[in-house]
Amino acid sequence: MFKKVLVANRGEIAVRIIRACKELGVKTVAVFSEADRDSMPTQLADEAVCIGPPHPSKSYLHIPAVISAAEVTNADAIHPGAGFLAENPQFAEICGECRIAFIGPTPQNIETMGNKIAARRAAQEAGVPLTPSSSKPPRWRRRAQQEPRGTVETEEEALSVAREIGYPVMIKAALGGGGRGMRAAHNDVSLVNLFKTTRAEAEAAFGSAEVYLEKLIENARHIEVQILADHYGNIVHLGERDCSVQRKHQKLIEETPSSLDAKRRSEIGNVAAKAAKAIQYRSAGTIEFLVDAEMNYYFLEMNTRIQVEHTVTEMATGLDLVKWQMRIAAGERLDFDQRDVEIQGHAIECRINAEDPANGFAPSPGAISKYVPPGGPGIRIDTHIYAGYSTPPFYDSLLAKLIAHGSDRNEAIARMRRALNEFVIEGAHTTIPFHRAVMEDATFLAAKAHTGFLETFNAPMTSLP
Amino acid sequence: MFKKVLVANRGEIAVRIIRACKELGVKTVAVFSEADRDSMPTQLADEAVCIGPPHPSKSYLHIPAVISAAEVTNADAIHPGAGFLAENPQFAEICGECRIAFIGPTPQNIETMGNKIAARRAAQEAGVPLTPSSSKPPRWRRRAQQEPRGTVETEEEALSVAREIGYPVMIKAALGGGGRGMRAAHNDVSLVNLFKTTRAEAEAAFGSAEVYLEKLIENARHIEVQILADHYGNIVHLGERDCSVQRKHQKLIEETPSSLDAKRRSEIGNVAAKAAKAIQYRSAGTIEFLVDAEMNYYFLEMNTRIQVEHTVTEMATGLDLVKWQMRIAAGERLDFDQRDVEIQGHAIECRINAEDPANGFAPSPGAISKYVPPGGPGIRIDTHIYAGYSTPPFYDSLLAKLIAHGSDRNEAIARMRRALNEFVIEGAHTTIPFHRAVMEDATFLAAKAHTGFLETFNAPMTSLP
Amino acid sequence: MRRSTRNPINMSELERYVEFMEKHDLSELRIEEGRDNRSIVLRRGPAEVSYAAPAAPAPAPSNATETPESVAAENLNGGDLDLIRAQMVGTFYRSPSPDEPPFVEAGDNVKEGETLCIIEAMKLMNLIESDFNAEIVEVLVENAAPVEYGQPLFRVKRLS
Amino acid sequence: MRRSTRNPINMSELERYVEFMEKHDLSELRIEEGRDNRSIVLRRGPAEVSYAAPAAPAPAPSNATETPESVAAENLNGGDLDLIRAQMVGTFYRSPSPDEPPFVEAGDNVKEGETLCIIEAMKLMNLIESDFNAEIVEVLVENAAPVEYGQPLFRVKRLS
Repeated sequence: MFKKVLVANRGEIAVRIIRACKELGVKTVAVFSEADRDSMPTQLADEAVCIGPPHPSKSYLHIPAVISAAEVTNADAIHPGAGFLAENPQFAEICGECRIAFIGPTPQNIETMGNKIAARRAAQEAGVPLTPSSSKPPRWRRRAQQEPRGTVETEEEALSVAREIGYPVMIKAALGGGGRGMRAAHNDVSLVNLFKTTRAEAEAAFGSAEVYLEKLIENARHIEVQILADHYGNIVHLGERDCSVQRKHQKLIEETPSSLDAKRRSEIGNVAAKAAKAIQYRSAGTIEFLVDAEMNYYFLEMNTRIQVEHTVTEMATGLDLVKWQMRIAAGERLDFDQRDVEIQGHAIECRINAEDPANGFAPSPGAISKYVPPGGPGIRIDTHIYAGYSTPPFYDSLLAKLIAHGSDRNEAIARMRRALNEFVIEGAHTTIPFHRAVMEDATFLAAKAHTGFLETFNAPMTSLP
Repeated sequence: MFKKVLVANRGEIAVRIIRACKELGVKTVAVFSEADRDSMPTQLADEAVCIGPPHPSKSYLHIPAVISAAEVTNADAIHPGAGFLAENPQFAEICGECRIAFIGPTPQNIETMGNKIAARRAAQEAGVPLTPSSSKPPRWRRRAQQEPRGTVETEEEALSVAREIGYPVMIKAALGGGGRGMRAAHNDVSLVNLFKTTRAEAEAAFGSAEVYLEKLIENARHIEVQILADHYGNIVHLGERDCSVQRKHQKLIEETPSSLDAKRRSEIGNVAAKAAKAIQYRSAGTIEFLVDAEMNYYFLEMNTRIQVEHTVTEMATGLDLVKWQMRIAAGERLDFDQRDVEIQGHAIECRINAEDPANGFAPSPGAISKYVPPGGPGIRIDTHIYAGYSTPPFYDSLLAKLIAHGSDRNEAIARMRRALNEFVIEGAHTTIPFHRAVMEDATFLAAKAHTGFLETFNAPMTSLP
Repeated sequence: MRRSTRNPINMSELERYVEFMEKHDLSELRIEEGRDNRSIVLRRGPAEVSYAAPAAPAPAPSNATETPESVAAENLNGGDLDLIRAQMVGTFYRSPSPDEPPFVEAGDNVKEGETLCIIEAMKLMNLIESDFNAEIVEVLVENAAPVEYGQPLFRVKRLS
Repeated sequence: MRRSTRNPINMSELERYVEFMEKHDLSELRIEEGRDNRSIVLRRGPAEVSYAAPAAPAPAPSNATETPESVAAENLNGGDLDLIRAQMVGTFYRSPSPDEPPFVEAGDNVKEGETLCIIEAMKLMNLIESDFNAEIVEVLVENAAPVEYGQPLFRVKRLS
């Protein structure tokens, strides 16, 4: 095992990683921007190094600062957390060159899955069902007399693909991800309009104008499979999470298991493991699928990092995924196999963000004046906030993850409901009233929410306590 | 299920019960003394009724006030929690007469197990091993030519019994319990000295001078079995807890499972279930044993209520014991049997008391100025405190229960250690530094602590952070 | 009320406590005497201690609007008017039976020992009497309403 | 240091910010300008914001005793002396190589553009130069010690 891990992140995920290190007896180094000097990870870690000013590009995203901090503190490994440098293949590469272990997949894993077209091709080769798209067009391929490049470069090409795979279609940036760089077109006119815009945005945001077209699966659920793979070809899938409650492609509620039946659950798990194995994946990772009303599933993308919602899988399997990331990176073998994996009960996570749900989820940074977390059976909280903490305006709005586990979905929901009612955060607007409302919603309670759920969700959040 | 439950208790156990009620959709009534007007249970419950001044005898122990509060609020059940009226058979009886369900065992169950001599007799009849004692003397019985009464009334009788069963012996009040009303005698002289004192104390504290003698099992572990029994003769045991880390017979750390081997575990569980069945026990209950160095176990007593440490069993079994108490009291059947009970991993509880471990565990009531609880995987906290809460001096010193669950004992200890290091409570001295020290102690880490452990435990608690 | 003030609180005694608190800058002082069955709570400072409010619970089952500060220290308010509070949890009745008139109405003068109301607790009808001569200024609780310990029942003016 | 103060902070500008804060009763003002690569943080009020201290962590890997308040606003202190701070994380070297004398010693006068020290980061030796004429009053970091972003390196007196 490593002697000292540098945590190249902030907020609750940094706290989560420090906890895993402490439980393994590994020393920790927190790096922080000037805006996070007094943050919880900075205080919990054994050492803390200021790496730059508040703007992420000069601190948490600034590779030389992070690497130098590891060097001056003699850290022998870096955990990138989620976000910032977690899915940056250059960073993983540089860590390797500097002989610092990167706690995550290989640079090649990240590279392959970071390019959406390459990722789709890899998934396709592993036999994972894909949505009809410009990288796998049903008939256009034969007509074109050439290997499809996947990317679509002209309006004419785009129109041709869209007519083949059928509207509505998504125009997606090849290097996009996390819900950014994508537009839906419902007919020729909107396709022509959005095609240029999306390319321009992709160029600006991701440094490449490459886009591809994909059939939009309407009323789809977002279901993803957690994978854990070591250096020795051992790979397990740890059940699937339903993350369909999203707002503008940002997940708000995640749960495990999903409402897939046992046969589909096993099938999708095996398919995901096979895909990860095909690219010789190692570490924790997640393969995301869109699942239509008939429970057909289509590859969406792979996240080559620990995810915010890994917590629900931990609650249901009893496994500590962050510790396993570390063990795998340190060269240890998985000491269990697929038959040992048991999903116990049901777990739900609500993301408590500093956003005002009664006001279009507007960001609400500021000082937390009062903080009384819920507790008792089946409740887990991952947070970096406390009474007196001031949320800096430079970073994401996640304040806390509230996870409820129960013997079945009903008990998990009942626990989540009572925990949300106990939870007191004052000084900032939060998504707590939103979650309270969802926990009473008939569609959610019936486990029928799809990714369009929030577009029609209209609970009177302002009138809630 | 009940419509409205009155919670006849205070502090964390009242919060625990309110949480169970909320998860079952049952309305709650908190009762409170004037010292607890602003307490967390009072704020969480649907209704709250002041039942008297701070002194427990005029509020939480005052049966007419509690019953009247149930009547004026139309509560159809009362949960007594732990302590106060929980093991008062008259109170359970009066609830029945007032047609209010008592969420606990029958008055007869409480009565039988409340009298230690009657309890020993019941246990003996069910085949539970007993320590040699005045209620089960090995040879004296034959000589005495009469059924032993169990109680010892004269010095001569005491000396005779003590010589038969062998020193050291415990002199115990028949109506004592919870660690009170007991003295150890190591020879004839100390026996004669302590005999009168203990009788006088028993008379003063429990209203009866009845005492009995029992062989003192030295270096014993305190191991107890959790039982759940319904009205229909279904009974399960839910594993055993080791509660050997005690100070003056007050438990400070509890864990499950104990270090019993699988055979002994199953045996002690079956014996406990058989004893509970013999007295037609119903509800949650605990049979406590002393276990000697050779893992022989002897009946100690039965607690006819939910216990503080029920939480570790909940963590390891995934069952909600308080909800099961309610379901059983409402006439529901256990919907699982012994084969379904699975002990998963290991759970440890540390009692965080408002006491100063560096100063003889002196009580330390006062206002909590800062409160930052730990969180993350495997951590559960049951508490009624928050920043700004003022601990009244009238009641027990329990501030919070910190429970850590892991895949094995080592992981549970590692989690407990890091959680104790995260935990910030300012404004009162607490047992946190004590627990930090125990979690580093070689004897505890080797799972070799017996009930005398703390007598020789001498960690430098003051020097800890 | 006769039930509680066997050893009535002396104003000069309270003065001494307040002096003591001021001297030591105490924000709260509580005295609980089992022997005399009395309790005193004094608080200083700009406002109530601020507590967390984990939820918005329903209020106590009462229609009174005032929060009792200390049950036995009934004349702490210092003003002209005193409060007579419930010394037990139960159901408040203004008259001996439904078809009889109330024991007292606002405006009535009562003598020490005169019955003011009944509180029913565990099927027992407890007659509540006045400890002093008083004019009833206001009846604060509806007939047949539940009352909690310490809840104000009557606003009265003490008569010598 | 040349690396950061391309657009040095002007005292009258700071005066304006403080006036603005006073006018609107702000307790904190942060300005972050990507273009000029500078940031300003101003706080008003009796003391630092009070934070929870979940543990007693080891201090940052540094032997400096002062906590930087804002890296670019080096002359905020207002007194005679200024601090020159590290603009990057790395290892601080006082001389170009182990067997050569330090670039500067306390008491030395340096000219704008003169090298003060080296900070090694990712195997690169970054020469750190002075942005102004100054007298070195104190060298705050030991040779070969790690420094974090914003850590004071030299206490200097600005010379015109």
